[in-house]
Amino acid sequence: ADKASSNEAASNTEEVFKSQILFKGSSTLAPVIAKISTDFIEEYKTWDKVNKDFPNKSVDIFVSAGGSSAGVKAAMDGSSDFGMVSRAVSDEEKDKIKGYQEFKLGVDALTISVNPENKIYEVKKSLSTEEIQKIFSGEYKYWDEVEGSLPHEEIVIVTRDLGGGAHKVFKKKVMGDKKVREDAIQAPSMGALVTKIMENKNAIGYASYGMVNQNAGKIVPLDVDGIAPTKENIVSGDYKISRPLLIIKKGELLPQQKAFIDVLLSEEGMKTVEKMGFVPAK
Amino acid sequence: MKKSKYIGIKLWSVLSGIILIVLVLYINSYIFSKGACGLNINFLLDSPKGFPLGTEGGIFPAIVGSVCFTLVACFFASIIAIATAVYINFYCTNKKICGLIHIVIQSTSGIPSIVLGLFGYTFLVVYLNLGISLLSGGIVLGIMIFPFIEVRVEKALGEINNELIYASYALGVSKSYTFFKIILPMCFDEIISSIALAGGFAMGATAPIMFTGGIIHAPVPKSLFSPAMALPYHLYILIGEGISIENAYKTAFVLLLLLLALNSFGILVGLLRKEE
Amino acid sequence: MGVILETKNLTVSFDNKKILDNINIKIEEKKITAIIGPSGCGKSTFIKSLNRMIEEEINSRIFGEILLKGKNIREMDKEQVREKIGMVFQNPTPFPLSIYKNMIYAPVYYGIKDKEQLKGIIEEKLRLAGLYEEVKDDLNMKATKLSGGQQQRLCIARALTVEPEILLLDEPCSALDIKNTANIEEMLIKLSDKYTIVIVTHNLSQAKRIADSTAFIFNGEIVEYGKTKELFENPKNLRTQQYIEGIFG
Amino acid sequence: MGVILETKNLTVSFDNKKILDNINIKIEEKKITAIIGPSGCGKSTFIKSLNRMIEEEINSRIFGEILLKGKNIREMDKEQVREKIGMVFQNPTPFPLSIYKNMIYAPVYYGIKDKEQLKGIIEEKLRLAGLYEEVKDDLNMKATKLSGGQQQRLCIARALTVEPEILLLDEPCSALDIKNTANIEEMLIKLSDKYTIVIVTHNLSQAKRIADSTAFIFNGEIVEYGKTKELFENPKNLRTQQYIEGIFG
Amino acid sequence: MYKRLDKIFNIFIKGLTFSSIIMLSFIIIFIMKESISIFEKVSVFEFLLGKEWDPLGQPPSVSIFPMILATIYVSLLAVAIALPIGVGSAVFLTSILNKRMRKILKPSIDLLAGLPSVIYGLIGLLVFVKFFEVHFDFSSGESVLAGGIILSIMILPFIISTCDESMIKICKQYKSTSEGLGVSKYHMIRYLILPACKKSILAGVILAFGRAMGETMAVMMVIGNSPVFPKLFGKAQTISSLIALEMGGAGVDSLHYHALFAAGFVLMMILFLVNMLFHYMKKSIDM
Ligand SMILES: Nc1ncnc2c1ncn2[C@@H]1O[C@H](COP(=O)(O)OP(=O)(O)OP(=O)(O)O)[C@@H](O)[C@H]1O
Ligand SMILES: Nc1ncnc2c1ncn2[C@@H]1O[C@H](COP(=O)(O)OP(=O)(O)OP(=O)(O)O)[C@@H](O)[C@H]1O
Ligand SMILES: [Mg+2]
Ligand SMILES: [Mg+2]
Ligand SMILES: O=P([O-])([O-])[O-]
Repeated sequence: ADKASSNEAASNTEEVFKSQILFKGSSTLAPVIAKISTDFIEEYKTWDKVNKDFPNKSVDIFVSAGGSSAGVKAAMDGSSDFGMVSRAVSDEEKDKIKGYQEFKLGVDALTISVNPENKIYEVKKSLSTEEIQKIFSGEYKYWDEVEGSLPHEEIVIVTRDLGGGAHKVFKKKVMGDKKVREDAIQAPSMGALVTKIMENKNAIGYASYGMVNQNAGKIVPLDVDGIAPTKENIVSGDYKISRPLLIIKKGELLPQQKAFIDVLLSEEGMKTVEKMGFVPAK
Repeated sequence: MKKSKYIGIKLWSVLSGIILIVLVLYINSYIFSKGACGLNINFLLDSPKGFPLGTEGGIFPAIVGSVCFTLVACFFASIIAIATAVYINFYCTNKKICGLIHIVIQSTSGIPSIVLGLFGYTFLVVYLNLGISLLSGGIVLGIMIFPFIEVRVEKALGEINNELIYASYALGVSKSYTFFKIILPMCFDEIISSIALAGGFAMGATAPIMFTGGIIHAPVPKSLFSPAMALPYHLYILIGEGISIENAYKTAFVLLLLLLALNSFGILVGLLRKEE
Repeated sequence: MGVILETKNLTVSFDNKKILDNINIKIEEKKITAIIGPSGCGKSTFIKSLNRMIEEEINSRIFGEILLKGKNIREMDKEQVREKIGMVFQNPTPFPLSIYKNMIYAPVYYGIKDKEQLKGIIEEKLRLAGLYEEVKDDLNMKATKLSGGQQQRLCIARALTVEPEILLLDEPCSALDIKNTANIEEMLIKLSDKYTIVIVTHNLSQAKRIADSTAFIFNGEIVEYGKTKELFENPKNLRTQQYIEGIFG
Repeated sequence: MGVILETKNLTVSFDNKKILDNINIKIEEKKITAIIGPSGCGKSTFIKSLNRMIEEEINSRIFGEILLKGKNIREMDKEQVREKIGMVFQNPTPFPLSIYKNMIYAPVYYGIKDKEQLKGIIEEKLRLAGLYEEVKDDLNMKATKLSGGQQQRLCIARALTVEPEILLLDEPCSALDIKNTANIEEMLIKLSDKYTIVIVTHNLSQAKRIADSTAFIFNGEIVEYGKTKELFENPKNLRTQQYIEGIFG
Repeated sequence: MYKRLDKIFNIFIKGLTFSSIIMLSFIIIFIMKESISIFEKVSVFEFLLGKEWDPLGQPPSVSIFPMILATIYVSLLAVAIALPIGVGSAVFLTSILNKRMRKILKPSIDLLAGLPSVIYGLIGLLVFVKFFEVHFDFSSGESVLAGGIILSIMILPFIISTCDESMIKICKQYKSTSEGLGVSKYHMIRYLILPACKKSILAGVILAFGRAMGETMAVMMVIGNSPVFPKLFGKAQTISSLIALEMGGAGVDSLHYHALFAAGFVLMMILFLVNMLFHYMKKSIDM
C-alpha cells in the first residue's frame, strides 16, 4: 500500500483503486468527520454510486483520534491519508509536509467552562485573561480566591494532553509565558475533558465551543474579558480564544478523496458542522 | 487459651477469603447486571450511530474487529511459539542456545504492552509502511502473547515421556513423523487451550493497538490492511469521552462474554479429547 | 558365524565426563549377547550408542567407530541405522494409539500402503512376539490398556516391523513379573534364529539362561567378554568374579 | 511392667475393604515392640490407627477400641492423643525451617514461651537423639540441609519435644544407610528407658536386634505375637516360620 | 516421501525459531536505539532525576523522575494492599476451604486475572473515583490511591496463585507430620506454612509488582495524569500512562518522541530487573 505509487497509477485501473480513506488527529474534529462519513457511507455504500467512473468497491472511511499533533504527525509520516487539526498549522510543520494542502471546515472556540453547580457564573460571569492565567497557573488555589462569595474549595483544573490542539491554542492565546500548573488533570480527548467538568463540581477547563453546545445545561461557559463565546463574537474575532478546524493532506488528492472532501465542504457538510455546534467555514 | 491464640490468623484468612469472594462476585455481577439489561440483538448487529458516535446504534464492527485482531494475533503468535517450543524440546542439542532463547523470551514477556505498541507504531506502521491496520495491530498483539503460548507449549511438550519419543526415533522414523503422529496428538488440547487463553489476553488488550490498528470509527474490516474497531478500545472511548456510560456497560458485558466463550472453548477441547 | 557389529575405541562422554571408555567389542550375527554390570556403569549408554540414540541426549559426545557389517554407522543416515538396528526400552513404551496403529506406525513411514500387506506384517510380527492370539480380536483397542508384559511384547513386535537385523533390548524384563519374563525369554531365543540380539540385563540368571556371549561392563570399561558359560563358570577377572558372586553391585 | 496400650477388636477398612481385621494386642510400657509383615499387610495402617492418624485419611472407617492406660483414645481429644503418642515416618520429614524452629514447633503450641526453657528442651531432646553435638553450632541452619540420617534423628528428637509416652516409628531406617541405621537403633534402645516404642520394620534382623516383643501381621491379622526371641527361634505358626525364613514377602 | 517432509519441517522449525528470536531481539534493540538519541540532548542524569516534563516548552525539558516515582509508588501501594489479602486468601483456599469449594473458587480467580484492563479502568472510574469524590471530599477522585486500589485487584490473582501453589505443596508434604505432633491446623499455618512459604510469597510480590508497573489502561483512566510528584491523595502520572497519552501526538524523530521512547526503555529496564529478580527467586525456591 505505497501511497506515492498508487498516486500515479490511480488512473482508474481497478487493481490499485484505493477504496479506503483514513482520517487521524484532532479529537474535536473526529466526531464530526465520523458523523459525516457514516452518512456518506450509508448513502453511497460503493464508490461507483458516488461516481460512475469509480469501480464497484465499498466505501471505507476510517476515523482515528489522538489529538491535533497526531493529525499533523500522521499526515507527515503518511500513516493516514488526512490529518484532522484543530489549531493553526505552523510554518515549520507545513515545511515538513510535501505538497501541503489544507481544507477549512469551520471555526471552534475554547470556552472557559465550569460545572453548573459552581455558582461563579451567577456572581462573576466574566473572567479576565489575567484571572484565567492565575487560575490555570495555580496562583489561585481555591474558588474563594477568585471571588470571595464562592466556597473555600479547591479548584480542579482539567486540560488536554500536550498533543491536543486545544492545549497549544490555549497556551498561545491565554497563558503567554506562564505555565499551566502541573497537577492539572490531563484528559486524553476533548470529550473526556468535558465529561470531567460535567462530573466534578469544582472543575474548570477549556471546553470546545461545539461541545458546550452539544451539552447545553450540563456545562456552563464563562465570558472572557467581558466577551461571551457566541457565534457572532467568534466569527468577528472578538472572542479571542478561537481556532480553525482543518483537514490537512500531503500531496495530491485522489479522485475519490476529492469526492469526499467535496461533500465535506458542501452545504450539506457545513450544515453538519453547524449542527455539531461549531461555526461553519461558509 | 490455645484457641484464642490463633483467632487472629483465622480471622485474617477468612476475612481475606471473603474479600476475594466479594470482589469476584461484585465485579462480575456489576458488569453483568449493568450490561445485560437493555442488551438486545440490535446492539450486537448494528454499527455505532448517533452523535457523538456511539451514543446510539451498536458495536458490530467492534466485535468483528476484535475477533479479527485476536485471530491475527493467535495465528502469528502460535506459529512462532509452537515452532520455538518444538525447536527447544526436540532440535536444540546445545544448552547455551536453549538458554539464550529462554533469555530472549523472558525479556520479551517483560516488555510492557504500551512499549510494544510504541515499537509497533514506529516500526510496523511507519517504517514498514503497513499502516494503521489489522495486520500491524495483530502482529503487536501476537508479540505480546507469544511468550505466554511458548512457555505453556514448551512445558506441555516437555512433559511427554521422553522414552516414548525415543521409542519412535528408535524405529528409524524422522522427527517430523514422530511429531505429527505422536507428539502433536498428545498435547493438542494443551496447545489449543493455551492459544485460547492467550487469545483472551489479546482480545482484552488496548494499549498495544491504540497506535497500531484500533481506531474510533471504522466499518467492518475487509482486508488485513484496513484498520478496525476493537471492543476494548471502543469501550475506552465510550467511557473516557463520556459518550455513553450505558453503552459502555453493554460493551464491557459483550467483551466479557466473548472472553468467557474463548476460555470455555479451550476447556471444552480438553474435555472432549479426554472423553475419547 | 560372522561379526555383524563392531566397536572400535568407542568413547562416550556427557558434559566432558567420560561414561564409556575405549570400548572394543565384536558382536556376532544371529546370537544373543548379554551386557551385564552394576547400576550406572554405562550399560544403557553403550547400547544407546549402537544405534546412535545417544546423540539425542543433550551434551553427549562420541568418539571412535561403530561398524555395522564393516560400515561406519556414523557415516550413514541416522534413520537408516535405526532401521537396521531396532531398540526396545526398559519400560514398555506403547504409543497412545490403538494396537493396530502402533504396529503400522513404522511400515507406513517406510512407504507401505497396501492394507493387506500391512495386515500381513502385523500378524507375522505379533505372532513372532507371541502376542497375536491374545490380541487379534482387539486390534483397535488402545495399546496402553494392555498389561505390562503384553505392552513389552507389543514393543518388541513393533520394533520388528521395520525388519531390523539387530535388536537392542535395554533391561526389557525389569518391569515385568516372572511369568511375563519367561514368555519374553522364550520369544527372544526364538527370535535369535533370524535376528542378532543384544540385551542389557541386571538379572544374571537371565543372562545365563538365554545369552550366547556375555560382556561385563564396569565403570565404563569392558572388563570381560566371552562365551556366557565360560564367563560365569570361569571368570578370568577378579571383579567379574566378585560381581557374579553378588559381592557388589 | 504394665500394659500401656491395648487394642480390642480393632478393625479398619478403606472403602469398605477390610485392611485390619480384629486386632487384639497389648503393648507393654517402656519396651520396644516391633511390627513385621510383608508389604501391604497393614503395618502402617495399624500403627497409624494407634494415634488416630488414620482418621485423617478420607474413606477410612474404624471399629473396636484402643485403650491408652485403660482410656479409650477415641473418646479423648485427637490432639491430646497425639501429644501422648508421637509418631515418626518412613521418610525423614524435617520442616523446611531452621533446626531450631523445627524443635520449638510443638513446644510453642503447648504454650512454652520462655526462651531459656525452650533451649533446655531442645538441648535435652537433641542429646537424646544423639544429634546435639553434631548440630549445636548450626541451630539456625535449614533442617533440610542435614544428611538423611541426621534428618531422621531430628524428626525423632522433634517427636520427643511434646513429651509423649509412646513413640510410633514407621520403618524409620528404610531410607538410611547402615551406619545411620546403627546410630538410630542404639538411640532407640536408650530411649526405651523412658519411652514405650512401637516400630514397624521390614528388616527382620533389626527387629531381632532391638525389639523386646514382635508382632507378625499378615493379611490384616496378627498371626503371632510374643517375645522377639521366642518368635524368631520358635515360631508357632507356619506362616511366621515361612516369612522369617524368607520364603515369601 | 516422509523424508522430504522431514527436511521441510526441519527448515521450517529452525527458520521460524531463529527468525522469531532475531525479531524479538530486534525489538529490544530497536527500542534501545530509538531511545538513545535523546541522551545527545539531555544527560542521563537530567533525564532520570530532573523534575520537569515539558517537552514542547521553550526551552523543552524532559525529565521523567516524577513518573518513575509515581510508577513505583502506585505499584508499591497496590502490592501493599494486595499482599495481606492475597496471602490470606491463599491460606483460606488451601487450608480452610475443602477441595470442592476450592475447585469452584479457583477458576473465578483466573477469571479475575483474565479481565481486560479497560474493564478494571471502567470500574475504577465509575466506582472508586466517584466514591472518593462523593464521600471523601477529594477535590478530584483521580488519585494515586484510586490507581493503587484498582491495581491491587488486578495483581491479586498473581499473588494468590504463586502462594497457593507452594502452600499446597508444603501442606501435602507435611500435613501428617504436623498432625502427628498433635498441633492444630492454625498452628501449622502460623509456624510452618507461612514461614516455609516466605520465599514464594516474596516471589509472588515481585511478580505482581512487575505486572503493576507495566499496566497501562486501567491506571491511566483513574490516576489523573499530571506529571507531578506523587502524593497518596493527589494526581500523578505513570510512565506507561505518559506514553499512552502523548505518543499519539509526538512527531516522529522529534525530541518529544525520543523522550517517550526513552521513558519506555527505562520502564522496560526496570521491569527487566524485576523479572530477573523473580526468576532468581523462583530458582532458589525450586532448589
Ligand atoms: N544425559 C546424561 N547426561 C549426563 N550424564 C548421564 C546422562 N545419561 C547418563 N548419564 C550418566 O552416565 C552414567 C551411566 O549411565 P547409564 O544409564 O549408561 O548406566 P546403566 O549402566 O544403564 O545403569 P542402570 O543399570 O541403572 O540402568 C551414569 O553415571 C549416569 O549418571
Ligand atoms: N488411604 C487408603 N485408601 C485405600 N486403601 C489404602 C489406603 N491406605 C492404604 N491402603 C491399602 O491398605 C493396605 C495396607 O496398607 P499399609 O500401608 O498399611 O501396608 P504396609 O504393611 O505398611 O505396607 P508397606 O510395608 O509397603 O509399607 C494396602 O493394600 C493399601 O493399598
Ligand atoms: Mg540403564
Ligand atoms: Mg507402610
Ligand atoms: O482537538 P484536539 O484533540 O486537537 O484538542
